[in-house]
Amino acid sequence: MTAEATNMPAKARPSLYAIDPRTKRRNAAEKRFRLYGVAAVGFGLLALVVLLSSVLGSGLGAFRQSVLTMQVPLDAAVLDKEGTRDPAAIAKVTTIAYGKLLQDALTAELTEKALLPAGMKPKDVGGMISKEAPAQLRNLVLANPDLIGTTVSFDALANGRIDGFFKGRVTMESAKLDSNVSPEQLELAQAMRDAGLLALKFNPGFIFAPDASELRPEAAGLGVAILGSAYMMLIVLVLSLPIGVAASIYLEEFAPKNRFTDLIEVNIANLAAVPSIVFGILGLAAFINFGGLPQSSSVVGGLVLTLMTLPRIIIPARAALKSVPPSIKDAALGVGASKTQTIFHHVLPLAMPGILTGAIIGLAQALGETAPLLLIGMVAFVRDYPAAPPEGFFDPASAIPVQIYSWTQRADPAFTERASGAIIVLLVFLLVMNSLAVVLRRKFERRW
Amino acid sequence: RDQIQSAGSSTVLPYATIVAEAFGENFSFPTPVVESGGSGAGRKKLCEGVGENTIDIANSSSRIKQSDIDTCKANGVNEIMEVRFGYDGIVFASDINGKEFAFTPADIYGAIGANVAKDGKVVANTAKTWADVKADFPAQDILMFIPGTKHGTREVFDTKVIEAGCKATGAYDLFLAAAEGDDKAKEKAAVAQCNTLRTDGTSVDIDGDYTETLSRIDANKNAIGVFGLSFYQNNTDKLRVATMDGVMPSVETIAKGEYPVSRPLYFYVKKAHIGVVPGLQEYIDFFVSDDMAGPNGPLAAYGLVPDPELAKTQEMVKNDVAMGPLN
Amino acid sequence: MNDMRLTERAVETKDIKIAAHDVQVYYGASHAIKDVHIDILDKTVTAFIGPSGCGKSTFLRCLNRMNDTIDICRVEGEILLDGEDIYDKKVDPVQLRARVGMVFQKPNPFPKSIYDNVAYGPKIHGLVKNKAELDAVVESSLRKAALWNEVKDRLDAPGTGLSGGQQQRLCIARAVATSPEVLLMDEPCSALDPIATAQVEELIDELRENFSVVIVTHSMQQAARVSQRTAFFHLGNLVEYGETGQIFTNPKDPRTESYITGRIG
Amino acid sequence: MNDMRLTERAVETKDIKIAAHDVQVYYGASHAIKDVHIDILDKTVTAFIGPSGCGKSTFLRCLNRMNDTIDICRVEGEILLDGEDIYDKKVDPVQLRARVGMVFQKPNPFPKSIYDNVAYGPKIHGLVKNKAELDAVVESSLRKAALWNEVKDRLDAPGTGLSGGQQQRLCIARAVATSPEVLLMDEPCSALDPIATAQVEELIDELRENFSVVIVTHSMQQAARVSQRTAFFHLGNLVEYGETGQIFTNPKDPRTESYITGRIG
Amino acid sequence: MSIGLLSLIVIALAAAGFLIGRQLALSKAGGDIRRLHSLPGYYGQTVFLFTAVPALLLMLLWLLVQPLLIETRVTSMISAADIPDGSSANLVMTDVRRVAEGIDLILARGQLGETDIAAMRADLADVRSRLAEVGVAVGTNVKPGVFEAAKAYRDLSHGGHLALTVAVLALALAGFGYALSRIRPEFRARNVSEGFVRVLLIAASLVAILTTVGIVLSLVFETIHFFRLYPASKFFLSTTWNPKFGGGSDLGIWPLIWGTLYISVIALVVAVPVGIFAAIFLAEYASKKVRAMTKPLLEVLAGIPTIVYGLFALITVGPVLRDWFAQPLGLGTSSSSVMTAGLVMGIMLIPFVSSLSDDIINAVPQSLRDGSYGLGATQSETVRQVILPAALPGIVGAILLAASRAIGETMIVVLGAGAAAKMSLNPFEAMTTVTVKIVSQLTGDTEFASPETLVSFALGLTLFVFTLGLNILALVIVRKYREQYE
Ligand SMILES: Nc1ncnc2c1ncn2[C@@H]1O[C@H](COP(=O)(O)OP(=O)(O)OP(=O)(O)O)[C@@H](O)[C@H]1O
Ligand SMILES: Nc1ncnc2c1ncn2[C@@H]1O[C@H](COP(=O)(O)OP(=O)(O)OP(=O)(O)O)[C@@H](O)[C@H]1O
Ligand SMILES: [Mg+2]
Ligand SMILES: [Mg+2]
Repeated sequence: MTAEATNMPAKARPSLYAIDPRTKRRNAAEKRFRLYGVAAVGFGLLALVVLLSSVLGSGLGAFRQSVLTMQVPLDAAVLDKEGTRDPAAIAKVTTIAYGKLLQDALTAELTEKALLPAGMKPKDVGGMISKEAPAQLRNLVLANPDLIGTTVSFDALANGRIDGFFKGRVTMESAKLDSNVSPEQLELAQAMRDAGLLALKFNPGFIFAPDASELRPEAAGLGVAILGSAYMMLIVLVLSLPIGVAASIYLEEFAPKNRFTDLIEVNIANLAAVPSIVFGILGLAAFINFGGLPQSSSVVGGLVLTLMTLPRIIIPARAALKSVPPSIKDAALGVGASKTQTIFHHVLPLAMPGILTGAIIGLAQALGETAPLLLIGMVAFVRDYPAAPPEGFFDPASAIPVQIYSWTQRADPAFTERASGAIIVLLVFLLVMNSLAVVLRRKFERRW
Repeated sequence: RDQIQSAGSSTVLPYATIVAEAFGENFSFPTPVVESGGSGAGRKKLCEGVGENTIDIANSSSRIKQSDIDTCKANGVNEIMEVRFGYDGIVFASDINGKEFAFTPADIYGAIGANVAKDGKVVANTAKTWADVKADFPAQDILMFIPGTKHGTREVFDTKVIEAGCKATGAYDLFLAAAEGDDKAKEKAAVAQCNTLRTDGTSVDIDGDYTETLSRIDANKNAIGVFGLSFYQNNTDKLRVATMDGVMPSVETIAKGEYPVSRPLYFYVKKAHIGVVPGLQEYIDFFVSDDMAGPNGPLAAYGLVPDPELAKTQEMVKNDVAMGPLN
Repeated sequence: MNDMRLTERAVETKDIKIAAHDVQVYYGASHAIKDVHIDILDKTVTAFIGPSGCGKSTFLRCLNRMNDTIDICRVEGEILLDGEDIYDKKVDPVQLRARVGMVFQKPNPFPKSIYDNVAYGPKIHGLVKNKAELDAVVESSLRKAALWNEVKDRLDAPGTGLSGGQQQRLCIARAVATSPEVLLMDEPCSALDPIATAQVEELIDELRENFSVVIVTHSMQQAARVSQRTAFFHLGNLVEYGETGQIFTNPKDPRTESYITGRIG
Repeated sequence: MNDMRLTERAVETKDIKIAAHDVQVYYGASHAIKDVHIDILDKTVTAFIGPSGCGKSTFLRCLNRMNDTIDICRVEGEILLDGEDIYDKKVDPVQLRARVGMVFQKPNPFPKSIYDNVAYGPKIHGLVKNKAELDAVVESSLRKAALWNEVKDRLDAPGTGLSGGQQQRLCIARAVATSPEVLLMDEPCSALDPIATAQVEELIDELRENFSVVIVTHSMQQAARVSQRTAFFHLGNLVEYGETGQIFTNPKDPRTESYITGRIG
Repeated sequence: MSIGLLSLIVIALAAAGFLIGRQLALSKAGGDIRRLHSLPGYYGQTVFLFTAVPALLLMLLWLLVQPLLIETRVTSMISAADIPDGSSANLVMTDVRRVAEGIDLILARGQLGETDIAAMRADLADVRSRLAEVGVAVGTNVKPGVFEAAKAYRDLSHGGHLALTVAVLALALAGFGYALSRIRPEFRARNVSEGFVRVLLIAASLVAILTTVGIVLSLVFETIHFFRLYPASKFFLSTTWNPKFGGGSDLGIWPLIWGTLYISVIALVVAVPVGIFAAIFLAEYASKKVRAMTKPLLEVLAGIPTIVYGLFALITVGPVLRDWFAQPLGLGTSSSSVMTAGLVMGIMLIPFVSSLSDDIINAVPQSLRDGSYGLGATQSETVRQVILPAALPGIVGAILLAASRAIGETMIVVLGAGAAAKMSLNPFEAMTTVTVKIVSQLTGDTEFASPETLVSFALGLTLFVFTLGLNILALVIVRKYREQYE
């Protein structure tokens, strides 16, 4: 034994201040390693900044909209020919007639203010007003038939191209080539803006209004989609988190380790790799055709997304449960806690950060998912708001990602801006959803 | 269920939404729900059966197929109404700053057909630039974004452009001569040969939609893309359209039948649901009314080529005439 | 050393609290405990001694079925607590562990406050009616474990922030708080200074009045001081078991003798 | 006990290996080490004794800057190793820790094989040229820690599957394998049986020929047996520091005396 | 009583049961908890569970079965004459339900009484307009048969509903009474309630099994259908993927599998190192503040809709890669490529790896770090040699999850990699994945019963089996590694 002591490599005693070459190398490696970490985080953040700035850059415009303010004489001769003020009769007047009314009103007003350029046809003037405006005016009148015969001050959305002009999307040059707008119209719009008849205003309709058709991008909003997404997320959250955590607790803590549980384990891992659209196929077959639930409804969407999210919650939750040191379990079992108590009192709180991370990521994905909704009829044009829950779960609804998806496919470039705006809304939605989880996660985090 | 539900082609989708929106505004019925998801899926959904949780209308950018009708029958959907409400024009366009092109089908085939006729022989297509195809074209690299095979547009592109071009260049006859079997098999083989396109990256299938094609043209300025007329009309400031056989594509030229590449658009109504789903009859009447689908209606304004025989369709819809067997 | 205390103790006849017959423990293929027969008496302190790695902890963990938590561990044979087989299907290990408490070799406080560490057992077993009683239990347990004075001002501090010896005493307090019938202590004083050790030994002596205590220790002196019976393990075998006095003064097995006489600690 | 060994040792004049001046350690607001001055000699075994929670581990951890890893821990004062301030900005704690090794109070083997546990240090410090040398270092380290015989057949088994005492010896072997100049051992024998303890003490004695060893222990006997100098801590203060013989036979401070005389372990 | 109210009553009863059970247990033990087998709360829980669960289960079952029973009863009442041509009994039932609903509404408005309704005859009264008044639209005039059926439907459902209410309440009360009667101090309440929790946990993990069964079932029939139309040998062996609109397609799966693997591998090559390094940085190096900020920020990457990534790939990354790498290297001129899609997908996957691994790394006990630092290891050595191995099982899980996402992604591939199915080694060529083709073939304009559409199902099923194989492989490898250390 003593002989071996002399075998110890006798070392010279270098100064602590002078770092020896090997340590220098190791420190360099350390620095590099750390740098890789910084670079990795930096890369991620950079990507985030690039993506977000492109989204913000093209999407913020959606929250402001050009609005024309005009005086509209509600001509009784047009709106109520018989003069009976019978709602049924008034309802017979279609939006086409209202459109004409608006066009005439604007032309008259512009003529009066001497803004109308010579040679501009009333049709071109009418073309500057959104096609949504007649419907709004009609609803106004139907709600209050007494207005007929009076002149009302009416805020109408401007046509998407006019709006685009003030947001820089449409220019005089592009208007020359554009078959949907003319430079004269743009000049007129500028003149109107100078005269205070037209203004860029915050646009609540973008958040609250329902989708609109291709002809009126300026009126398209996210109201139905936000409700639909909220309903679905409610279902997903309420179902997938408890079920996912319960399943992972069973698999990690209770299940006997045998072939069958191996099967479940592989199976769950595999479910995570199933393309989301296949869950749509499943949803169509199981919930709509077999279960008889209604098409396009948020309940089916929520259920499908729940199934899709489950494995994505179970896998991280299991990893988190596994990482709790056994000594903690021993300690609890040793004072006579039951297994269930041990898990719920000690293991679960310690595993909570990992579980919440899984939930954050799983729900983020569910919130942004479109493909499975394709097959269950939620990728749709829905204009009526779903009712309040629980009945509303069964009404047709859209979802924010669906709205983004369909807006990016539309021909009018104004929808690109709206799609980016919708992405902003989606991200805000996501941040609101996540922030709670993030706060909770920080509360549970500790080292031992 | 109170609202009408329809599903199907994404080409028909914009028209259907425009009508649905107007319908919802002017009638006391709820706004119909219009799903996209493809003509095939739409027709499949239509044929799933009758009842509340099946759809009422399938939008389709191509005519229904016998197999769909069979499925329908098997599931108890015996009567469907076929409604053709207009035409969709298909145009070729490049970036707004790109060169001007005046195509014929033969040029397109000569550019992206896998095998072309050269001096009476079939040779592999090696053209690199458009100048290789036709001398008076600019020497710009050939790059075409064509609709993917999932799209109905591709069918039209294949028959009206590629096959036409194949025949025009004489390649078809050479293929036919080289093919074996009886006449029918020969023809089939020749057509298949015509439809075989280059895979070296000169022709790129687009499985997405026209916005994707537009973005790709944005990223590849010297590419030529295939678009729907309505899409082009909304983006005239970004795209420079090419003529085909010397004709400029427009609603008028297509309606007159001068511009060769177009296709009819349909929707199919489940007759059993008429009278059951509130507003269904009103909706289809409204859809084909002159206010909507007529030459001055919003659909035409958006780019639909109105059906010259619209009056006939209106009559048919009014009387709920179910479609006969496919011819 | 005051070995005299050995003689003081009258060896009364006591009931058998735990009877182990023919116990075999395997870790996977390795045979860690071989054929152990032992009767642990009620109201008695039993010491397990033996070289490191001989299977003391393993056997101790059998007595309250803590080995159930190790996947690869397999226990054979019969262990009776008050005449009832603890490995019987009908037995609820939870109830068993409430009756047979344990202090582990490595201190393992919960990552919670000191108070919550001690209060946990009484809470889940419903030993207290209200907060005041709980406070009292926590205080008395911490006092018994000789930790009260050091932590009374920081009961809300995390148990993991204590020094090694403090953690060990915290774990003792935690085990004592549930007042088990049998207390298994795996080297409870290994990180304790002599004074704290004396206090814990005092506690053990006190517990003996009502309960059984099984203590694993490497200190022969400690075994001699606190235990009435001693079991000597060697390579997984129970070599010798008997009156502490007899084991230390007159061992029957040569292995015991050589272990005892090599005594140093 | 063979306290005679105390007298055997001639107290030579030795270099100061570590000099600590005015060291203060705070955990958040609590003042754990107060004003400690101590000179630790080269080629000497220094024992730290004192009641549990008095700050022995804390001070020990200052000596190789292990306290850096505890967020709330703050160290003030000056600690010189061979005359160089280890808390200097220029000092790389990594290099420091390679020279000042440590065995922790709670055995903490890596979740790796036994072999890899021991080979870890030599590998990262590049102390060996090839596998054969590494094998030799691993074997000799395990032998020194008196673990070789028990584990030689299962060097590939995970270190976490060992018994408590085996884990402790594994950690000792791991620390020895890097052959540090100063070895800090926090209760290295707490979970060891007397024979293993003797072997570790022998190892310490052997190490003393070339290096310094600082050992925290609760066993007065052990301190007396292995150390040449002893420091007594109390409530964060270094109460007394001197020749081991003097401290045990003739303590100057009444606190030391009362601690020593209350000796039991 | 509405279903909601009924469930509320049951739950309220159960809640009361909880309190009473608790109290009862306490009082039976003479107020001394120590004499109880379990904590008093557990006794309360058993009462709660026995009251609520059977009753609610019965209600659920009843609600599922009752409509079926009533439907068959009422359907049998509808004569063939009431079913219009081309319609079906199913559709008529829709009308029946709507009319029944309308009758309820009319009654609710108090316009008519029950007796009026019973006396009302569809052929006499204008039922349609009456219904329209209460806002129920019916497509055509209501036929007498339908109206009678509707009345019967109403009666039956009301009767059924009443019976349901009675049965559910009775069961709840019975459970309530039974559970209370069982309360004795020695009653093992905790075991009962924990057993129940265990059943819940098992049920939760069975959801995953059921999902799989559902997926396989929903794919398998159409897949068989597909193989009837298209030879399986060509599907599995051919190396060309070239669907045609009018039939005569080549549908070999290999180019798609190749593309899937290639793109996924590139995505993982980006995401795994970046993710793991980010995780290490966050867990080991970053200050608390930085970590608290950065981690959620990175997680936003997982929440950005994939269409944004797709456009980013198409408009920004694709051209850059083409102009700076592909063209100078002579590797092609395509702006959409495997590389583009893989790179951008990798970015999306970063948080999958980083956040999940960060949690696992953070859970590695501090004592292991101390052990390593104490030996003079640098932080990076500690991380690489001690912490990563200890955290490995969790990290592998995170990577598998990321890989799964990569395989299942659509939008980024469509826009980034194009739609061309090719088998090439050149990473700067356009390729595509199985998932993309599933989506595009399924949502195309081709007829549904054609192989071109049905191939989606075969692709889905094949991919399912394929990933199953990969997962089993991963499990085996992980097990092998883990055996060494556990
Ligand atoms: N991480 C920590 N956070 C807060 N306080 C701590 C921490 N570690 C130790 N302390 C406190 O500092 C004091 C000194 O602890 P230290 O671990 O140095 O004691 P010790 O002398 O080693 O005791 P023992 O012999 O029990 O191991 C104790 O009061 C302890 O509670
Ligand atoms: N979890 C385990 N897996 C495999 N082998 C184990 C495990 N725990 C202990 N062993 C082995 O079983 C034997 C007995 O271990 P045990 O922990 O019972 O020893 P001990 O007598 O308590 O020793 P010590 O005094 O060192 O704590 C040892 O050889 C040990 O290596
Ligand atoms: Mg032990
Ligand atoms: Mg200590």
